[in-house]
Amino acid sequence: MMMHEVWKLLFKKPFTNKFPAKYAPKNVHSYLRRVKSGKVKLVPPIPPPPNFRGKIQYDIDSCVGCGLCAQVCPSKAIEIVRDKKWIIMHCKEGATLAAPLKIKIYVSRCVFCAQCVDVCPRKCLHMSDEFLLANEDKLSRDLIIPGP
Amino acid sequence: MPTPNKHFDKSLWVFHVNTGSCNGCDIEILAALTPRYDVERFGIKLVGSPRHADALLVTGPVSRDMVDKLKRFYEQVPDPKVVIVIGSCGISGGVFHESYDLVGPVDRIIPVDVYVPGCPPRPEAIIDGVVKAWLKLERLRGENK
Amino acid sequence: MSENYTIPIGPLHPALHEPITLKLEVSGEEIVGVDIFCSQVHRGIEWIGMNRNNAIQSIYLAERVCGICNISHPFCMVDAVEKVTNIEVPERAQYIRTIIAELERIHSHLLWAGVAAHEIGFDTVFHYTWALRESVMDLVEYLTGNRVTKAIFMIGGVRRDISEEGAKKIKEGMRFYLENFHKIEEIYLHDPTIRMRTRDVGILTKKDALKLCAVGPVARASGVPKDVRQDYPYAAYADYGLKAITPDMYNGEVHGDVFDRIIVRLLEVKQSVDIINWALDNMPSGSILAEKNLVKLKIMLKKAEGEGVGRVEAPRGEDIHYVRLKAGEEPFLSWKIRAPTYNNVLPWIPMLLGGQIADVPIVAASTDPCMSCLNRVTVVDTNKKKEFEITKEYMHEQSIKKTRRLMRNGQ
Amino acid sequence: MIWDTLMAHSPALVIIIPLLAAFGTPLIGRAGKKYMYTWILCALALTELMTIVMLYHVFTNGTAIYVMGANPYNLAIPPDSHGIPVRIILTVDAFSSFMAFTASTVALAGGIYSIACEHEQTGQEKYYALLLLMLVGMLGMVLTGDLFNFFVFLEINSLASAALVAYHVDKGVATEAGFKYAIISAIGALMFLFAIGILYGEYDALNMAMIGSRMQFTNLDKIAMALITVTMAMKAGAIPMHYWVPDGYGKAPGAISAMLVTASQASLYGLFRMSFTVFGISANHVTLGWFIIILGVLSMFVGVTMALIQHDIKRLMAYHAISQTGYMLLGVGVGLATLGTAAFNQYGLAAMEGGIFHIINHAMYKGLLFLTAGAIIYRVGTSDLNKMGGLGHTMKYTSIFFIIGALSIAGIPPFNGFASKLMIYESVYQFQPVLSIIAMIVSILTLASFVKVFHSAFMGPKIHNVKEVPRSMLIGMAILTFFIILFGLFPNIALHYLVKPAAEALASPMGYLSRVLGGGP
Amino acid sequence: MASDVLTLVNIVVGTFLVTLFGITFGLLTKGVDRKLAAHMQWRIGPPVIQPFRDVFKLLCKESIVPRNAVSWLYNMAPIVCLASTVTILLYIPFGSIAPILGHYGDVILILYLLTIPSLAMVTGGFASGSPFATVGAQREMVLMMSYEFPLATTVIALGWKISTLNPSMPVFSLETFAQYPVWNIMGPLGIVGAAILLLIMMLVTTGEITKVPFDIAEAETEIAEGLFVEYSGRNLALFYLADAVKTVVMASLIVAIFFPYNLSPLLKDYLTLPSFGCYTMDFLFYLLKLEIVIFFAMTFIRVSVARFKVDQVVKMYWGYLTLAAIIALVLIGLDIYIGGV
Amino acid sequence: MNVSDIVGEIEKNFKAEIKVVEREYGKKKVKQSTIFVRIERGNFRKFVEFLFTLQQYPHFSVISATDLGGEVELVYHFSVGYGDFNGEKMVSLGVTLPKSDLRIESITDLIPGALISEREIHEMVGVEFIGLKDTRHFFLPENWPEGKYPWRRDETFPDEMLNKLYETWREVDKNE
Ligand code: SF4
Ligand code: SF4
Ligand code: SF4
Ligand code: SF4
Ligand code: SF4
Ligand code: SF4
Ligand code: SF4
Ligand code: SF4
Repeated sequence: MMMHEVWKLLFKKPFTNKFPAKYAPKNVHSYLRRVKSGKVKLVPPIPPPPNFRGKIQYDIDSCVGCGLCAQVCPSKAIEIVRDKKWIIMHCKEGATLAAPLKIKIYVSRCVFCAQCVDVCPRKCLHMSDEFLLANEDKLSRDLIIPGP
Repeated sequence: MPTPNKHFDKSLWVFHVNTGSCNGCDIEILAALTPRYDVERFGIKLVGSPRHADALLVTGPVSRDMVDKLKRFYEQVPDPKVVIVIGSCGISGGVFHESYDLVGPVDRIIPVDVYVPGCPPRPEAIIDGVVKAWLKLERLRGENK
Repeated sequence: MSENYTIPIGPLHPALHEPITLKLEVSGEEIVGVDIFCSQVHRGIEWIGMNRNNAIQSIYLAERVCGICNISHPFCMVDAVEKVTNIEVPERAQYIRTIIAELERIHSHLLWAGVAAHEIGFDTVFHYTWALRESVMDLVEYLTGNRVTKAIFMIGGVRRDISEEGAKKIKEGMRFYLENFHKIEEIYLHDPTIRMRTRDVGILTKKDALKLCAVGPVARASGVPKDVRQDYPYAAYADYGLKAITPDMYNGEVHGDVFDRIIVRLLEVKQSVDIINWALDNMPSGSILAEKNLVKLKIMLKKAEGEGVGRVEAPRGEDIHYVRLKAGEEPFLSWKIRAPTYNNVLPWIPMLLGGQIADVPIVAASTDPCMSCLNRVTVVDTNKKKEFEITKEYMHEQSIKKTRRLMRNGQ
Repeated sequence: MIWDTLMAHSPALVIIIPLLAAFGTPLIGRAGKKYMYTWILCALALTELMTIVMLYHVFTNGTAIYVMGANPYNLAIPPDSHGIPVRIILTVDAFSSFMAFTASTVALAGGIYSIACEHEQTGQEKYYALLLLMLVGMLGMVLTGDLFNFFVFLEINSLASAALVAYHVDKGVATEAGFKYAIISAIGALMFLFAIGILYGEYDALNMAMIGSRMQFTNLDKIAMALITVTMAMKAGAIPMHYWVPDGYGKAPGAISAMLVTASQASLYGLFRMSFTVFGISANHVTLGWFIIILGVLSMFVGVTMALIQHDIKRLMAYHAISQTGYMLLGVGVGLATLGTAAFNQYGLAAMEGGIFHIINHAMYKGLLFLTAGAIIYRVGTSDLNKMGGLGHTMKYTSIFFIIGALSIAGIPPFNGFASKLMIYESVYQFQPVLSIIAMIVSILTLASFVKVFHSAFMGPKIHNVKEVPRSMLIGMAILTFFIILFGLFPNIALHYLVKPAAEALASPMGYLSRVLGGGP
Repeated sequence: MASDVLTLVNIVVGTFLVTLFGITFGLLTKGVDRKLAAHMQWRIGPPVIQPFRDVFKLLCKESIVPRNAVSWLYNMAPIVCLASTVTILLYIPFGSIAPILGHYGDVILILYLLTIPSLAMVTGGFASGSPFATVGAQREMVLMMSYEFPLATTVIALGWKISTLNPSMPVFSLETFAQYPVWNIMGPLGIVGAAILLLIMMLVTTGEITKVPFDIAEAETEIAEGLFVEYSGRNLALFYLADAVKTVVMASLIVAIFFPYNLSPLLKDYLTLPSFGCYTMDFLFYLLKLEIVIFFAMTFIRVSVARFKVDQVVKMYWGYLTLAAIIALVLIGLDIYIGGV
Repeated sequence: MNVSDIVGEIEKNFKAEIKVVEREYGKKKVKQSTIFVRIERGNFRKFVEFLFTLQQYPHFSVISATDLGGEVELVYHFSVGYGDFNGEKMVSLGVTLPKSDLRIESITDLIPGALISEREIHEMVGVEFIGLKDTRHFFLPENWPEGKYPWRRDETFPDEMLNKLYETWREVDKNE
């Protein structure tokens, strides 16, 4: 039974998706360089569906620092920080210099639940399609949002 | 530590250690072996003994019971070796960020080369982790011109 | 050199789930005592839940009790919390929950089948089964945004709707499985080797199943028609009117052995396909979430007081969560999770007692626990008063002898 | 000149040297152990040397006759004897000298080995004296041309052996084993004597050649033949007359076990000699041949299966000795069964060569194995395999010797066991393919059994904290190993100088007869 | 004297070339096998040169000697294993190229030589001091013993037939097999017998090179479990190479015994080739035959069945195959008898 | 047997605080019910035995424990009446134990399947089960300190063992 099936499979096209290339290139650095210059093309991964939950995106400007996202995040991936840019605030007491509250997301702690996205009143968080996040450093710039 | 030669990258034999993960990452590792992703294309194969391994794939937030075992596995892998941590909980605890029976994350116990965030990462992301490991190895050998 | 081997095999297999320690007492070949431990993967999830700031976070924690049953746990928890807070779940949400749960069952049973094939060294079947499984993974990913952790549950409903297009995709997927079902059936139920290794191995009698409170396919394979979806219907199962599957539906007899467990699981795959098709056809329209504003939901949860029990039929059996809330406090006052494997571990004792060491791997695998459950089996040899660990290798060795005996008897 | 004399007298010297040495040992022993060791070693070495000289003599000049006390020494039939050979006649053909070489080599190795192995035992003078006597017995058996002398030497050998088996008197079982051996030998001797009586009564002669030439093959002769065959087969340890073997080999000191192997082979020599030379001319070869073949196959198979279930290292090896004897019987048996037909030249002779080659090979590797077993017991103090383990960590050389011995007995190239077995396989199949197949299977079973021993004794965790055995034991083992490798890599040397002449000599009884009865030199 | 030196030089150079060929082609074969197996599992699989990479990688890795191991044996085993495997290759003809040591040995020698690599593996397993390895080693022993009977019968039966045709030939020499191809000399009954024997040899090959379903000693998820569990680095590489060469050896043996045909004699009439060309052509043809044999004896079998357990293996060999071998022997015996009349 | 019958039976036999929670599911609004019973410790065993009169083998799921400050409440989750569509009723049996006397009878002799659950509660909360022979750890490592109970909300909680995994890298973060 299996013999028959196996025989058929031998002549069938493999089910494999050839991401990122069929075989490992000789030198990955030069391969990537060639990819960049457009000489070779990477085979894309199986396309993530719409609404895929990938790396989070943050629109720092529309964030009001309400901290709701940090409250619901199940993995303590979000920290509330003071923005590095000081702004002048106009309040009842007059103008003061203040560092507004913003957030910082550690992607390597995130479990991609998108709860923060749902909760954000300003809709300034999004899940992107990006999921190739491997890194040698868990605190690399790529894995902290917003970048420094 | 003996230096890895250029064939080392293209023939990574991996050994998988579960240190108390939720299985999510583990089944994705397994899935990466199956026809759809087939990491054997890159010479990667899963081996049953740490002595044969070149890379340790570690998942999970390291429970108290597993600390010593993890260390032992690490020592059993002959040099040169690579450690890839898969999944957020192995990187930082993830959802299990605070507990009385967890001693992780993994890099507190053994040195780690590549982190693959995701909960769980897609099999492709695991492949990407391998690519990052290649890049690192090439850099170590000075082949990144 | 005597025949005692100490083979420590750590949790080293890719198909590992929760590790459990088994202590078998053997006299020569025969198992005369079994003892079980479990500490490798204890993460203290319940405690974490009781000390989180709110119930919404705990959904994601529940999801990570297990990567394979990761719909059942949040389903169960959310159900319990809804009972406490008296939130009405919209009908559409109930149907969506059902569909997702059944998709999970398909993926989980196929995963198990593949691992079981791998267990008997049939790697081609393993690859083949998992390749077929990719299709349901794609559906899950399409519906929820991730292949494994679905993160679709929310107290009071679900977070994502199934669109028209989505429904079409699911239907296509289901057609795919119906078409391929006979292949799987052919491989698993008609292969002589598989049959030889599993028939009359690891028998659990109906009485023992009841006494030890076995659940899920293990109980059903022993002829106990017990299925939470039938006995204590929840979500859309209340409308569907499900009938629990027992092996006598397939061939009119119940042995309670490993082979029966294979039958039950395979038939359930087919049943799941039916349920999904039915649910899609009968899906009511309407909202999918009782309370869309999470902030309001949080406030509601903070005010709620009381206790609730959620029960869900996970692929491996009954899953049950007990939740207790106290007004004015966001974290759970109390939370108890009981995963199915928890109850299916004790039945190993009658399955293994009087059996041979050789049967351990396949018996354990047949309850579909997490294979690392077997990670260290300590054998106490009562004759030699010497403790040594047995491992799969040794057990494979033993299983050989057993197979030989079976083959002899079989002719 | 001296050389010629030496050569001419070598047959006598071969026997006389150890005999004198044996009687001298107790005397020298009083002077001190060191002197005694030197004395013994010199004696053994000289004997070995003389056998080599004799070998050369026979190889160049053909069958040698030596009449003790006669003048000229090589006058077999003195003019005054009416054509009947009298006196003690040594008839040394290629087969005899081949056997003598085997025996003295193993004895030399055993002697050297014993120095360290037994040096804590009491009564060593007796031990060595007996050891030398045992050697004398074996040499005498293979060199003599006279039935009665054969009997006498057989007795000398048996008595010395029995005493040596029981040498470790502190172990009661050893005494019992010795006793058993003595009884078996006595019964055998009686039967043999009876057979001699029959033959003497009928042909009025004791000289083998004489009897052979006069052989009528009457019913009485048949009885004599049966008696002799059974006795010899029993002494050689063939199934189903093997009962004494496991105990005898198993309980004796290591070196003695090794020598018992050659002693058995001396009996085997007797069997072949009788079958070919004495009865061979007129008997029905095919029946006799088949009888021996069946004996061989049975020994081969039963021996190895019994060995597989043993837990005592020396008993296990003893069963292998039985099994290996089967190969010799098989080879020579096929030769005998085809003797005189065209098939003989086609493959029968080759089979015989294989069988005979196997004799010396077996003596070497089984000797070596018994010595290694002795070494293990020497260090560990037990012969129970279940109580051993991990010796490979420290006893490196012993384990190498063991591996070589084990591979050789299992017939794995490039060791000598393979060389002779190959000859048997490749000739016997033409006689009956199934026999070859069985022989091949037995050899694999042998391997399995030795792998088990290897695993139990040498592998695994260190259980005993032991050192390597003393050097003299290693030297003893090394001597045998040398021959194993030599004959394994260059079988042609052995074949050309030792085996072929021996096989041809055995296969042509007429040559033997005419040489003795021809009278003159 | 001069000719002696020449022979010696010949042998040395030949050994070197054969070793080189054995290893290269062995690894290539392994690559092809993995590739095809992967395709049969619906995957792409590793590139054909993957085994080379594996070996080079292993060579750069540390060779750990476990504390419990008997180190001298542990380190010696892989060397003996590879060396003995290569040695066997010296006795086997490649196409029309005569074997280097052909005059010094024959099939029976090869059969016995074949046990040495296994023995080396067993020894290495025992020497590693790991219970895993011990179990593996014991299984390997069992395996080795089980296929002995069918193997012995095959060789003896074929030799027997040839010897009845031409008693003066060295019947067990592979060159004789080449001169009297099995299929040409057999009557109809004999052909059936020989076909059975061929099948037996195929299955024995699968076992000899320990592939599924007979890979009990080192279950497939690896070269990993069992025997080699403690081995790493260079030692493991040597075993890996030995395995590769052994594949070539076994397949070559089948080719030499059952398919000793060459192309050049057939084509001689149609085109004239320099002798060098003939050799090359036959050699290439031989490689082709080799690959086909390996595909059926190893790749195809290993993907389409489940791994047997030790007892099933034993039953297979001692039961079914032994029976088949006896039947074949009887058939050939009848053939000889009929032919003789 | 429907819910009201069961409740009636219980009321007849025991002095108990009973609460029935019902919930509707699906378009058909199928009702599913849980009976919460609070009972004195003294009556506990009798109640379990009573369940056996409802069905030969009542299904036992798990014990949950809640630290209420001064006392610990155990809730035993049973269900009876499996096999038919919507035939099953859940009975959750609550017993309150003062922390000064954390003892209750074991039910492993009646329902062997409760073994793991009792052992778990024993190691996590520190309740002593009278008649439970096997009191070794099941989920916690063997070398777990005596008298520390992770599920308690008082001083017996092993604070010193608590690990904040996410904190381990804060320091590194600072260097950035
Ligand atoms: S003061 Fe500014 S920052 Fe604060 S809440 Fe108002 S607008 Fe936002
Ligand atoms: S996606 Fe989830 S885990 Fe990630 S930052 Fe948002 S809430 Fe936290
Ligand atoms: S002082 Fe601060 S809080 Fe107050 S009004 Fe100004 S900015 Fe707002
Ligand atoms: S919830 Fe949205 S607005 Fe509020 S802090 Fe987070 S990102 Fe900013
Ligand atoms: S956005 Fe909403 S929740 Fe946030 S501060 Fe304003 S009112 Fe409050
Ligand atoms: S990272 Fe997420 S999916 Fe992976 S093991 Fe951890 S919790 Fe599970
Ligand atoms: S039983 Fe279910 S919940 Fe438990 S580990 Fe296995 S799959 Fe996960
Ligand atoms: S025995 Fe266990 S570890 Fe080995 S392959 Fe099977 S499931 Fe995996």
